[in-house]
Amino acid sequence: MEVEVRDSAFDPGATLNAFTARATGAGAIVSFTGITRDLATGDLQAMEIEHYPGMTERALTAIRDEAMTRFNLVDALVIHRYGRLSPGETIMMVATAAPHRRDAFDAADFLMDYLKSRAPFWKREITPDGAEWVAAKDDDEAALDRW
Amino acid sequence: MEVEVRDSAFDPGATLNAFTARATGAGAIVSFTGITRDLATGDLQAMEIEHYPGMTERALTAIRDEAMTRFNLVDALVIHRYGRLSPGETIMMVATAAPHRRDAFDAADFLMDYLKSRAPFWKREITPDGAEWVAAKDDDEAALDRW
Amino acid sequence: MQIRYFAWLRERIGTGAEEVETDAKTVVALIEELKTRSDAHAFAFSDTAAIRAAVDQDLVPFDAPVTGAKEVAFFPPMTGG
Amino acid sequence: MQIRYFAWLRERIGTGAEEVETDAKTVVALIEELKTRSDAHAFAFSDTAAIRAAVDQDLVPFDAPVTGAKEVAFFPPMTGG
Repeated sequence: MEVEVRDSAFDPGATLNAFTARATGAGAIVSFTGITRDLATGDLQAMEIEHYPGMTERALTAIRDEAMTRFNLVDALVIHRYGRLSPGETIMMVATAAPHRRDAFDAADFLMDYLKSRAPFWKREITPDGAEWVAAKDDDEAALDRW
Repeated sequence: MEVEVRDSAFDPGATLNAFTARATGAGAIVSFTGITRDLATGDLQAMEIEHYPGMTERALTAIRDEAMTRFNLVDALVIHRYGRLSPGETIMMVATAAPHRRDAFDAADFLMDYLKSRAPFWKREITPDGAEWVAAKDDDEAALDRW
Repeated sequence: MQIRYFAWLRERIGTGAEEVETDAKTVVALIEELKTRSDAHAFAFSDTAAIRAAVDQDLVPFDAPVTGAKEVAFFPPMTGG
Repeated sequence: MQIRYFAWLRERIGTGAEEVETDAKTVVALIEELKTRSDAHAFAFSDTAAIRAAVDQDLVPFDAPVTGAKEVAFFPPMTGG
């Protein structure tokens, strides 16, 4: 499965091993996992992730296909959760498999940059003071200019 | 364990999960795994990796420490095998944990570039025609100029 | 035409989806029309720099056509990853 | 002083380690001395551009001092990763 949008937890290590096992001809595998961090104030109770069913799958598939076209890859994978997550839980994962390491690194980096600003997910932080939508970073939009 | 030189196989997925579990405060985890690729001719029987016991651990520790200094990391890990490997086996792995994704990506990239040209490992390809030492690539040496 | 709202746009408008009849030809014309529906709409759309739009589930610029679209969605900049 | 060889240097010289008495002050002077030990040594060290050196397990340039070193190693460019 190249793109997966899910509300339940998944096992990044098992995912990495399964991805690697089927990446015949790859010499380099890169994975990125995003973890729900606690806030600087230390009082994050949960992270809620809203998404746009239908468009999310479309957008992730388009981003993944673009990576397959731009880089010399054997395979690429994107998994992203939605719903309520606790601090320390894995939010999402990308993995890339390539003959050579430069393509594997660049493709994972590319996938992350596009996913941050082009996939319809919205994060909300829940603390004892209430719920607050996470603001998009100008940096994230600017990161797309690299590609 | 931040640096490990070993002759037996290891489980990249389990390693990634254990590394992530102890990377408190990290929001971004990047892993790189290197896989023994078959040759273009399709007749690789084994890859033999020689190393310089003592210096290898020293060099990997120095490279890992340098990454911890240069980038804003929570943790970094390097595992490298030596001895005889079959095609498809995992040769090595680096993992980085950082508050933010740019540091995690750059540090993993940095670790790989230095490891390629500064850690005392030498690969030899075994085919039905005999054994041949893998030549270092000029690209690998040039890659260090980026940092 | 089905209009969908996400994140704080959904909260400000008070619904995630509504059906509208419109002759608007572009996203920006549609926004101007939607702003007249209620004070909540006007407030939600007051800062268009903070809003993104998708027509039939494709992200588009504000001058994109909406004629014939089944679904137009509005939401803040995305914060995935 | 313990001299160590790896990969094709080890194969060409026919041993992974040998003990030598030397007054050489630098890596490059030590190489010149080692080349006189046998035809195999001379052959192994014939292309110094393809050789790297470590003094007491630290990678060093050829003009580095070897005085007082316990172990000097020679090997081809590394191919880890």
